[in-house]
Amino acid sequence: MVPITLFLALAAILFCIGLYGVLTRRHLVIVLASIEIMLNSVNINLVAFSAIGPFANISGQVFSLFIITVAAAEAAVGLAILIALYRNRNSIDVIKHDLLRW
Amino acid sequence: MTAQMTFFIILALIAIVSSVLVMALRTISHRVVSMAFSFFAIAGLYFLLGAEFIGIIQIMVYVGAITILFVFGMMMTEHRNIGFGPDPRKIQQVVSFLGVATLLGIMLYGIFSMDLPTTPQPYVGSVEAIGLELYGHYFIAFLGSAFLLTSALIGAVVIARKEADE
Amino acid sequence: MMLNILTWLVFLPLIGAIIIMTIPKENVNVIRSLAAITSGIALVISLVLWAGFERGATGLQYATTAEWFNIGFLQINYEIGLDGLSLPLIVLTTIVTTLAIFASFSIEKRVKEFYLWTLVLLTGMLGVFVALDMFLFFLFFELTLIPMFFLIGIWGGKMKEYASFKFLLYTGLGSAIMFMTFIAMFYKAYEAMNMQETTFSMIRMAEIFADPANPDVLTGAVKGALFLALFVAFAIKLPVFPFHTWLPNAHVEAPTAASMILAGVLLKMGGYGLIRVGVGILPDQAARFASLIALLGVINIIYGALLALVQTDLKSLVAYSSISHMGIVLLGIASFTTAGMQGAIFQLVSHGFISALLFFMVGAIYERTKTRTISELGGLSKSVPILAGFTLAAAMASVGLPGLSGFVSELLAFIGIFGASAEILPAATVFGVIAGLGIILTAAYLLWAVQRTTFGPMKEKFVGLADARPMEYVPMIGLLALSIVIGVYPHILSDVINTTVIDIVSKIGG
Amino acid sequence: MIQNAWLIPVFPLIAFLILLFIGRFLKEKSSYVGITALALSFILSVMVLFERIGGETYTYVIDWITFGELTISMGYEVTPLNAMMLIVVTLVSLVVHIFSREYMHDDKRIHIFFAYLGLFSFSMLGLILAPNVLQLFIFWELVGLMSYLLVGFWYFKPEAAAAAKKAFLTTRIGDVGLLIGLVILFNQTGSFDYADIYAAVEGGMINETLITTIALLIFMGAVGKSAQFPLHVWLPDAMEGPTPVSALIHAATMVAAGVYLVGVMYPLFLASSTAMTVVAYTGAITAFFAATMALVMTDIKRVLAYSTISQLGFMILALGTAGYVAGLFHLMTHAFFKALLFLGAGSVIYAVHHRQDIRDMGGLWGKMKITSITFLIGALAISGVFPLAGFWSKEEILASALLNGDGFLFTIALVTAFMTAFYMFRLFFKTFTGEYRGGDHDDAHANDPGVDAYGAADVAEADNPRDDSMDEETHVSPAEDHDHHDSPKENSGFMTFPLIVLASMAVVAGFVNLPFLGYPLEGFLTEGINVGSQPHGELWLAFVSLAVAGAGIALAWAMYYKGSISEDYFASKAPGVHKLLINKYYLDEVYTAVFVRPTVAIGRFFWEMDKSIVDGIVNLIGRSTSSTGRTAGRRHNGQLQTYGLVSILGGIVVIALAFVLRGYFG
Repeated sequence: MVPITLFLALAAILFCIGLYGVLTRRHLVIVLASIEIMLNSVNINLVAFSAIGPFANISGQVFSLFIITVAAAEAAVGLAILIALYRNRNSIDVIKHDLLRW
Repeated sequence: MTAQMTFFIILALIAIVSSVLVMALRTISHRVVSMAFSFFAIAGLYFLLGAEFIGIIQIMVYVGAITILFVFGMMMTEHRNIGFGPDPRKIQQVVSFLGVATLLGIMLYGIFSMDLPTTPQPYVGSVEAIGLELYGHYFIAFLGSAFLLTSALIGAVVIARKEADE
Repeated sequence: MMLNILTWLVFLPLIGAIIIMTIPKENVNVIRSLAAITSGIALVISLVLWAGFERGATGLQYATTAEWFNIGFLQINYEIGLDGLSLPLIVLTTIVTTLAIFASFSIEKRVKEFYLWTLVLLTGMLGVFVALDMFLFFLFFELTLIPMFFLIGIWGGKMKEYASFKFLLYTGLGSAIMFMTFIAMFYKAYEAMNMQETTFSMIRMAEIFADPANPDVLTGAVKGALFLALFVAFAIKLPVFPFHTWLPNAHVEAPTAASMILAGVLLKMGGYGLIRVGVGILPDQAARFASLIALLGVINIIYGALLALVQTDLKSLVAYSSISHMGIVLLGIASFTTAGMQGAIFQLVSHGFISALLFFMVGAIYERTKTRTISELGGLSKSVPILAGFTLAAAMASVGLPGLSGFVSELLAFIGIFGASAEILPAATVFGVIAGLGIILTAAYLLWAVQRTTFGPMKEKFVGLADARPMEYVPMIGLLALSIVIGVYPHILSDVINTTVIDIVSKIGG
Repeated sequence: MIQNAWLIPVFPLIAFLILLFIGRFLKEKSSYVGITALALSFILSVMVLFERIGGETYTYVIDWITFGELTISMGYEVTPLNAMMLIVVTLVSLVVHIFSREYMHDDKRIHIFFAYLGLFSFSMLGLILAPNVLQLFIFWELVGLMSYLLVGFWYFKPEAAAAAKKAFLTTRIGDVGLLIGLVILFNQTGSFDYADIYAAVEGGMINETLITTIALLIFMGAVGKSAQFPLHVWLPDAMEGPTPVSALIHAATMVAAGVYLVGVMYPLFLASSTAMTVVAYTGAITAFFAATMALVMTDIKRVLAYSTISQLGFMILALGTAGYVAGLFHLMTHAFFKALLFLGAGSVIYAVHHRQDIRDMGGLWGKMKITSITFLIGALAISGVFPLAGFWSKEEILASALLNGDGFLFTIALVTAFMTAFYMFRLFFKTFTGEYRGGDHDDAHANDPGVDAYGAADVAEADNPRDDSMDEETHVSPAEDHDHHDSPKENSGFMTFPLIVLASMAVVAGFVNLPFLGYPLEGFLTEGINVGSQPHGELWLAFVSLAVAGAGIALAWAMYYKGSISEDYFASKAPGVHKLLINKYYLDEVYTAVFVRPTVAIGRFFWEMDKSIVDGIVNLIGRSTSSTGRTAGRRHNGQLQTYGLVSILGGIVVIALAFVLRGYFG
């Protein structure tokens, strides 16, 4: 069997790629996509532990289901906000949305 | 090298490379497609781990629903305009890269220095087991996620629809 | 339930403030008279306390304790009481505030808020002087900051924002240091009692510090650090060089009534705190740092006087004179004799009256001439003889002319400093002689100021100025009369203070 | 009656209060209030004196202040010394009140003037009646205040305002020394009462050095108040005040308080030979220097002022050479004849329309008979001519300087006596003999605005008062052209009656201590106080004294009446000395340069330092806080990703720290 550490390592790599995307990409759609990648990396961890972890049981898979649910909801709302934002501000460039300042 | 290992490496490489491509490609539609590949590869990993149900859900929700959602999002916004011009935030990128790399380093170091035993025979969660758990132990949470989905549905509609008086 | 009379006294102004809050702001005269009545009642109560105070009895009077709140091991009591140290200051507070309210009848801007804040301020000041629980003390101490901040910031002069923020931040810093020190003392006391007892009560704290169950906790270094921190906290309020720079700004910008209260009462809280908390709880440390206190006192006297000598603005001259006079308080405290300690308290009270009067006079002159620059004034004796006469009288009181209260405190402080024991204050004589120079300087700057403002030929632009209004006689005569009464017959004050002072000084055994 | 001695100061106090509150309605009638009060006080004083002669010292005190175990009390006490002083003060004050009624009657603020006089009389009498030295100090300061107010009575004259301030400040320097001395003394004896102090000193409770220190500090007070060198500079300037004030305060009573102080603390001084030496030499030097300056002054009041300083020096000299009675005796006689001289000068000034320069006077002998004769009596008395008052007291001073002092002191005393006679008669001849020079001088030296006070104010206003710096040296005010040049004539009875009273006192006051009668005053004064044996001169000394006085008068006669020696003979012989004297040894300038300017400079330096460094640090802290805030605020650019990055970095740092410090899982 593939050692669990490899799954964890893969999840870490994907998580970091997603994080980097969130922090640097200017296209809001891609920022959202990066968030999805991060959520996925978490799911990999959960499922891996659920299947081949030291205390393998079903809970990890149930949790990953919840996460998928939340991710779906998040994607839906996020994209809705994105569209509303685009309609109001005519841009989906993250840099241009800087109202959140002092 | 076992077949499992081979599959794992292939799938992992696909996931990583396509994730990187999501960041790196220029055309927005290519990026979304690349993202779908990544999701797909991850679904494959679930199969590899014997979690078929999650794998199928992954394909259905992520590859099916969310990717399509992204495509719609992409199409309804600024998809033609590829670049935003030069990025004024070089420092942001560099620092982000360094920070994330550090984080990754720490995590990998931790993961590999940890002596985690791997169950030789993977636990296979049947759909039945998942269903029992979901409707039993996690029933409240399940209901909660139902509410979440409903409100997300309504919320998304409310937010995204054109203002009637505009 | 019949509440303690002190409680009534402290919270009565707050009640007055609440009533004023309900009155529409157009009813200016109603608000004014209500404020005057409220403070007048407080004055009457304080005089009743004065009359009923048992002279010669040790310990606290009118004391009351009630549990306020109790969180686990942290118990904070509503603990108040009176002794010979706080009673004169309470009477001072009510008198000065009442007269300040009279003095501010000419204010037309946002009258309602003005009296609202003044009354809240009164509650805060009275609370400080009666509180015996350190937490309560701190609370009231802070309560005085905000109203004064608004009084300066809204009704002040040209640079009122700067001055009010400087006041708030500077004295707020002092309060923060004080609070942290209180907390540190709390924990040290807790530790010293082997985690058996917690208290914020000053009286209990003093007992613990004097006789801890576990003496190893309260080493000299710890106590010394605590005392120094307390000293800095109160030094900012007093103010002591080099923490004094907020004072001239605040005074120059503050409206007359606020100046009167600021100089008359708020500064006294610093001196009071130093005696009550600093010397009261850590007497041995106070004695240990006596030379430092005396040195700072002398610096205050000389430095304040020298700066006052070269001021061009009449009000900042008076402000620096306050700094100079507060040096006497430090000097008196540092001597650790009954005479010196009494001199310090006398100075607190007497300077309260005198500086309030001086600030009132400066305010009255400014109101008429629209200038406070000394060189622009002159010959006021001719145009406004009564105001000029009172100004001269106030200056003379400030100079320390016998027959007025300033002299008594100076005399006592001098007797104290020259009689200080060599172990506590080795260089007492030197300090005393330098302080003597300060007296000459005081006379110099005040007389010079008087000469340049009221003497000399009358300036044409001051012809036809209106002399004192009937309403202005109230604060002028009131404050001057009090100064004269104390100066002519100080016994009325000393017999109240004496027992407490003996008690304080007796703690400094060695 | 002696129990009611406290009423003596209270009468003038009542007068003061009456005038303070309703004076402005009384106007000119104010004077009668003051005169009545003083008359009552005088009568009471006489009664007290007679009761005291052969009676007991009476003391009454109440608690004044208590601290610790110690109590200071206040009250009053009638001793031989203060019984005598009561008479002197009430009498002089009374006649000055009467004199002022006429002298000041045109001044709009006459009620204020009489109120001040009343308060002054109260303070002075309180000073005398004090049963302890602290109460003395209190009233000591109060008379200083009244001196300040009365010198500055014409406050609109910048000179007067500056002189008042100078007087107060200069005496204040001495007062601080006095206060410190008293405080040290108190800490040694635990009491301010005279009796306790005497007992402590005589019981040897205080060590020698400390006694010397205390005595010298107390003497500082006397130096300031009695205008002794080097603090004498205020007294000549104080002549800016109205002339009756000069007579009362700056000749007869207040300035003598310093001598009185040394008198009441005499046992303390006797216990320290160093202190006595200092006292004697201070007195001698002052007497000499002041006399030299009096030789050249041309302002009639300033001559008298320097003469006063000189005579006070005599008294101090006497006290310093164990002549307790001599000093106090001279204090009494001097009070009468110097008040007489000042009031005489006031009478002259009033008659010649407020001019004070003796060069503008002359020939008044025939025109002002009473004034001239009484002034002559005063001049003879101060010169020490037999049998006037000054003769007896001065003779005793010379005796004590000879017997207990050294040759130097005695020589100086003699020389000064000679100069005294000379400058007094210079003044007399210049003023009263020869031709009247007032009419043909256009530049009359008006210095005493009196009647037309407000006219002078206008002049001063138009003339743009000088920079009122602290060191303001007074000058005669700018020329003022008087319209009325009518010739002077004798004044009314209100002014001549006081002169007659004082002149008769100047004649008879010396008889109270006649050697032929066994020195009755001495017996009276030394009762109940241990001041050692009193020196008495032999007969030849009286002749020497007379001869010296005669020589002085003769020289003045030769120079200023006969004209056989040119008036500026000495001035032309030694122009440098003359210039030095005219400029008062440049002491004012020296003091300004040495004390005043550096103090102000230090003050300015500290102010700059206060603004730049002390406050600068405070402001720097404030500014750096807000600039830190601004800098940090600028980071908040609204870029979500930057925020995210920062928080992630924070998290990474925390993780990394935990990782480095404690390993991966702690």
